[in-house]
Amino acid sequence: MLLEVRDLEVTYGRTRAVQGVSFGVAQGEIVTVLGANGAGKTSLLRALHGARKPQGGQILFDGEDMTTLTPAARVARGMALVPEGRQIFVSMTVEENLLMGGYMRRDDAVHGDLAAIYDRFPNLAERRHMKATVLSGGEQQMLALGRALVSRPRLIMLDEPSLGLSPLFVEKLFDLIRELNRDGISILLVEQNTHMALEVAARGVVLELGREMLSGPAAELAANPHLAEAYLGAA
Amino acid sequence: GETIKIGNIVASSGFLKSVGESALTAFDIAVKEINDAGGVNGKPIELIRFDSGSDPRQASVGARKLIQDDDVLAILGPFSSGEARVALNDADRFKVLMIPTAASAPGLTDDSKYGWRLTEDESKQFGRLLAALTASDIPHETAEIVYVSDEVVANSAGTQLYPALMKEAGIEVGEPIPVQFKSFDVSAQVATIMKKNPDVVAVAGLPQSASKVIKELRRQGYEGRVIGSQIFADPNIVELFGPEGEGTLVVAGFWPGRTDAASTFNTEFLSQLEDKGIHKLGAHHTDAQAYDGVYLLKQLMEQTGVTGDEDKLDEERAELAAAMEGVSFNGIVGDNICFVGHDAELPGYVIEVTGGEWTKFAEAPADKCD
Amino acid sequence: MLLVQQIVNGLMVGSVYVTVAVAFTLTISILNFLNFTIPTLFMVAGMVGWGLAYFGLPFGLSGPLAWPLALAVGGLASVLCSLLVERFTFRYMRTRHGDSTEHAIPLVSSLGFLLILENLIRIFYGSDSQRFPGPSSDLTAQIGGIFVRIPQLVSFAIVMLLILGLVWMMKSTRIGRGLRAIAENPDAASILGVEPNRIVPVVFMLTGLLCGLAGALFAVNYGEVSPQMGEDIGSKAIAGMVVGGLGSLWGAVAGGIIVGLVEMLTIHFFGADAVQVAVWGALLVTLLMRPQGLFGHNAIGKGKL
Amino acid sequence: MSGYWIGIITILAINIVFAYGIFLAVATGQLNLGGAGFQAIGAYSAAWLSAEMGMPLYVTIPASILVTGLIGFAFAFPILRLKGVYLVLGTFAFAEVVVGIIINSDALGGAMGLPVPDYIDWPVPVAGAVVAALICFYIMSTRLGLVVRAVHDDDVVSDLMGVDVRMVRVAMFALGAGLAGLSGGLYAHAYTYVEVQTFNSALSIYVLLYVLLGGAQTPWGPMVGAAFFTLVPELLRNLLPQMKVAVMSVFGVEGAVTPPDESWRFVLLGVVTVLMMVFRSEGLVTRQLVERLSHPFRRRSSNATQKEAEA
Amino acid sequence: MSTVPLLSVENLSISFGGLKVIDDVSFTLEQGGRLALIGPNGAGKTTIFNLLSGVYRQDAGHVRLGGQLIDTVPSRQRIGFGMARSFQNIRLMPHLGVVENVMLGQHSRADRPGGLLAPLSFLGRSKARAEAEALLAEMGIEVMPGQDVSTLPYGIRKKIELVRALAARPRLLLLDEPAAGLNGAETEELMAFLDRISASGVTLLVVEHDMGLVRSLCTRAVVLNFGRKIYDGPTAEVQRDPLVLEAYLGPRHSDKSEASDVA
Ligand SMILES: Nc1ncnc2c1ncn2[C@@H]1O[C@H](COP(=O)(O)OP(=O)(O)OP(=O)(O)O)[C@@H](O)[C@H]1O
Ligand SMILES: Nc1ncnc2c1ncn2[C@@H]1O[C@H](COP(=O)(O)OP(=O)(O)OP(=O)(O)O)[C@@H](O)[C@H]1O
Ligand SMILES: [Mg+2]
Ligand SMILES: [Mg+2]
Repeated sequence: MLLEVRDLEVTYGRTRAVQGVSFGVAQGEIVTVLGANGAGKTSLLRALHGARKPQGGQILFDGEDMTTLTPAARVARGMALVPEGRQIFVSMTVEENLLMGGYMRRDDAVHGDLAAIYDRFPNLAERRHMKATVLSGGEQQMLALGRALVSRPRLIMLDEPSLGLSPLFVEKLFDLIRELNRDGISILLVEQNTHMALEVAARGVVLELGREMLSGPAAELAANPHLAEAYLGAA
Repeated sequence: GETIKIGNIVASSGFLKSVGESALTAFDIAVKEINDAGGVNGKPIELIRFDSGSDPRQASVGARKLIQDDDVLAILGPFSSGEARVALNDADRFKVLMIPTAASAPGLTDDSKYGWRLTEDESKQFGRLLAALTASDIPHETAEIVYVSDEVVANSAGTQLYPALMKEAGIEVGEPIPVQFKSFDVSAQVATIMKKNPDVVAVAGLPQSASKVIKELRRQGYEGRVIGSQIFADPNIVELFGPEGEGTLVVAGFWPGRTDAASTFNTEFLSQLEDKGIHKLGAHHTDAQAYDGVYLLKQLMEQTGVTGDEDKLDEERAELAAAMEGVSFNGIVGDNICFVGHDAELPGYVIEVTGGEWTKFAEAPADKCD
Repeated sequence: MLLVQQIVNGLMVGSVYVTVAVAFTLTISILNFLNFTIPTLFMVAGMVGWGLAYFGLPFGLSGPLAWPLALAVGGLASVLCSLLVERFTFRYMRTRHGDSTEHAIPLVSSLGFLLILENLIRIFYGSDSQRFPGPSSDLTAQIGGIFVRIPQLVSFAIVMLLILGLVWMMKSTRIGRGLRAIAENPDAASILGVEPNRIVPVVFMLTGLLCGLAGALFAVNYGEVSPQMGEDIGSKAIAGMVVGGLGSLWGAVAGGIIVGLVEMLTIHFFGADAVQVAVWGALLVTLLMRPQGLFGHNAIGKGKL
Repeated sequence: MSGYWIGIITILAINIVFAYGIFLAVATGQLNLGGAGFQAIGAYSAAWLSAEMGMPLYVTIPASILVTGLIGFAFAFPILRLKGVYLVLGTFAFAEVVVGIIINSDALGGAMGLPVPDYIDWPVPVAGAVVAALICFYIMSTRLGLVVRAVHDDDVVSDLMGVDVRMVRVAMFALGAGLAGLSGGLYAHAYTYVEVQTFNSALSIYVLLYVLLGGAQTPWGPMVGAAFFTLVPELLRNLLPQMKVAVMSVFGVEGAVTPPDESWRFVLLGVVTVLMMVFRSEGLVTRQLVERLSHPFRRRSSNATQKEAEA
Repeated sequence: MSTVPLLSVENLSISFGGLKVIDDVSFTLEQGGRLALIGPNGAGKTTIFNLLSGVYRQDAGHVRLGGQLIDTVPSRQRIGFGMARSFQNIRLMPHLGVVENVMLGQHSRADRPGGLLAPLSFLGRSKARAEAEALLAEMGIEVMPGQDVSTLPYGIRKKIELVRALAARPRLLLLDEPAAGLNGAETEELMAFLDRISASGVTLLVVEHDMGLVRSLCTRAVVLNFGRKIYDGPTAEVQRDPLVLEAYLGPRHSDKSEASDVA
């Protein structure tokens, strides 16, 4: 397992957002985390990335205990997060935002990577010298994605990456996810677009009120009647 | 009560901390001496102290606390004019004698019934200085005045008292030049002075302001005399001004060599401060006046025979305050000290800073009271 | 001639303001934080320097130190205090305010530090002005009948070099980029691996260094220090910073000098009493006509404080 | 009552009024660092009317509010164009200019200050504080209060919600100025002397501090903040000597201990302030705290539902 | 009864720094209608909302609401004309409580004299507060006292924004991606809710990328691409339009049958 989560607990005062969740992401695997609003998905990712200290449990990355490490240490070891709400730097230009993604990198190849990202996101290429604040919602989402890619992660954690993207672009996004995965990058995907998430993922974890409700191969989950009712909406 | 309680408002924190602490030491010396000698009317004196933090509002709080809660017979302090101005109103309202320490703002006690000062008038002291200057062979045809405009005493001295007295003494004097208390660079003011290059520059301001002016004057090559009255007459200026202060003339209200008692006090005072880690070159006249303030109270208390009993508090307070009328007092600052209005008539000592020493240049006896 | 001297005087005073103004600009433009401890840090350098030159190290560890050494240690004290301020103001703001922009918090804490430092200095060194035992020779040069202060020229030159270094650092180094990211969005910055706890202290160290330098040069220049010495300089430096514009270090340089000139020329023409109205009035007018200051960037300093 | 507490309560009451004056501006997101200027205007209006015109209290006190409020209103229009740090420094500059003008005006006594004939004892400042508090509590409980807080958070959205952002800001700034003026009027009469040195920049900073430390989200904040800064040094006045004795005895020193340096009170005040900010960075009183305290019942019920859900 | 459309947008254009973001766009929306405004990312949908609500001022063209020209009406007064909106990047007031955020939405209706100074909450009971709480309850949002809105889950915040806009009792409701961050089931709930709103007479203009919602909620769609209108017609046919398919929906939508698409 590249990433292993054991009995993770995240609480905010009295609110217990994540309660004893355990799962793993293997090298080169896509795992999706599903759940209703407030299920604790974002809280889980924040804890995995180190933005929030977990109150209990253990996080192993590549066999190493990450639980007490800083986010910087995790980025250095190859974890990247596309956070909820994009969190881009609105007063910086698009290009500066992308460069910030390579903050932890010591090599000089960053500019080459930028070119690849501009190829993939033409909207960004056109606006590379504009302040990020004027970008449209979807463009900002692309920027957040691109920024995470610049750090050349081994594991990328996506918090609702399809949010605000047009259907065509959502397709592209999932293509991208597959492609990244083919390159050997592991992916932990939090999505509300349950269908597509289960389509692309190998395995899934379903959270409910912070607890692990279901987990298993994606195909099994997609066939689960309870899940269909709770998350997929009537067809 | 077991003791006779006297209130004491001091500034032992805030920007007046250092000067306030000197005064506090002087008070303590006097009280200890009196108590060691058997106290007053058979009882020891107890100083009840309140720190005003150099804040007028706190001085008022202190006055009320001492008067209403601690049942003191009279109050020594507060320290500065700003504090005294507010606290004197409380003294008057509650009809308790109050003797501020270093508050020398003109007219401070004019409307006060219960406030009395052991402080000499700035204009009188400056007049004495001018007299000594005229009598000497120091050139003094022309003069310029620099004053600190946002400081009450310095402002009135610089804009009113000094020009009038200098004109009277036949000195040609230019328009007074203001500096601000907090400003650290006075090169612009000094540059205008240097243009006129007067024989004498009179400075009205506290030591730190005077020091800036003097240093800048010397830096720009001024060679005449710097004079000032008692506002910055602190023995420590010898050190603060350094070599640039050479030849400065000031007027102090206290001369340690005047009597044995005065010099004993000065020595004791310095050694006690040294123990507290405060380095002083000599007692400031306000320190001596603080010391004398305690003895003045002692004299009044003996004269009226107060007991410090709680049930006689009001009448004893009234007696004490009434006894100030027409009082005559011998202390370390002078003998047969009397009051005109509510301010004392004190002698003046013109001091010259020469060879890094605080030396007596001339002296003038206290004026007579009518 | 007199007017020329006054202009030179203005430039000289201005150069004192410049150093402190640059310190203010640094924290406000990078961290959006109006650091009220700056004047106090300046004072700490001067007073500690004096204390060491006069008394020596505390607890009788040494006799009086030579003044250059004393000043160096004074400057160091100011750097240490600045780091302490960072430890308890900015650091907590970040950890407890991950996603909000309440920049008022460090403002309050920095005032707490002002109280602490000022009163500690009073406790140990008293509240009086003190003569600083500077170099024995006169440090004033006369160039064509105009008095020029050598230490101020030196300090101005040093500050210019420092600013060049700062500008380079902000533009071209990783620290510079990390700082900008933290200033804008500490959450996002830390997601990308920026470590505020490591690089924000750099700003505070520089601030302390600038204040220490300014305090030391002030002591040499004017031969006098006091626990109140930071007050006037602090507010005038703020005025200079605003006139110059918050985003720009060069703006702070220009602003500091402008304030010095306005001050000295006002004294020359109208007297010292008019200075307060002139300097702050000029500032108000500048703000109302050009709300971003002379050289300021539009965006900086407008965030919620 | 104890004279000491009367004195302290007078100071506290004036500080509270003052803090509310600044609070109203801060509540709309405008940090007003010109408090000393407004208090000075109020104090000098009252002092001048009382000393030079012989006006009675019931004229001078309202006048101090009115004059300051009007000046605040006039000043608000240009100054509220500024944002963030620029606004803070603009108001700071305003206070400096006000003080600079006063010190240069002979009619107001210049550096000498003005004596004030009429004395008021503690009940008046306390009444002033109560009135100021009631006004602020009332405003903050109305739709206007809601709007004020909305403007603080996001002016663009507030505008789209139909809020006249500029009007709200100007009104609160002017009303706040009026309250700061009232605090000045009370000051003038309670201490029967005004001198311009009192109204220095440190005062502006401190009063803003009262509001920020107390918390600017609810009208409890200024009161708590002012009380904190007024009472903590007083508490330490008595506590500090005892603390020193305790510390000394730990080190084995017996007998009489010289009283500690009074400046330690302010050092400790600073330390407590810093610690407060470490632990309660939005201010001592937050909206959440007030809401939780005022709905203890609801909290329990929601806890219960959560437990049910967990079960 | 009137034949005047509720909203009519006429030849609207705006550019930023030489970039034409909205280019001569016109469309109308009749009273009670449900119009979807869709298009690829950066097409200019949010910009249209900003123009309608007055955040931006157009370079050319006109906007009429109920036949009345509102071009010169300041943004603040537009809500009074019956137009309320939500935001794509959630903009709730972080220091207001959940209920208070909704009460802010009622602000434009508080027109009775002294309304601004009427107490909102006396011992927690008041009409405005009760109404806001009822609206929230209708959306199934439970309020905990002292809960910080910024700590709420994304989906809940999105809903609160919708409720805030509704609290203004608008005639025209502009929703910018209301279903973003909601899963399938939640989106269905939202649709049902919007259905009810629409049935009560509110006109809907919805920007949304969830084609399921677009097709079952809206009857008509306007599609933008690069600031230009490329389609205006029934939603049922939008995915047969080759231009739209190419620019917006992608091949998947044309391949699949309608049934699986709704999910
Ligand atoms: N900073 C915080 N303080 C207090 N409670 C919080 C905080 N952040 C999240 N919560 C609570 O934790 C729970 C889980 O929230 P979380 O944001 O992780 O949900 P989510 O699954 O990501 O939902 P969504 O799909 O809507 O984004 C919620 O009840 C939320 O209110
Ligand atoms: N103020 C501005 N200055 C410059 N460009 C702007 C500005 N506002 C918007 N734009 C540009 O206009 C284009 C349209 O933006 P808009 O937000 O309207 O897109 P959108 O259709 O809402 O897209 P999305 O679906 O991604 O939210 C974007 O490319 C954006 O970069
Ligand atoms: Mg989430
Ligand atoms: Mg958009």
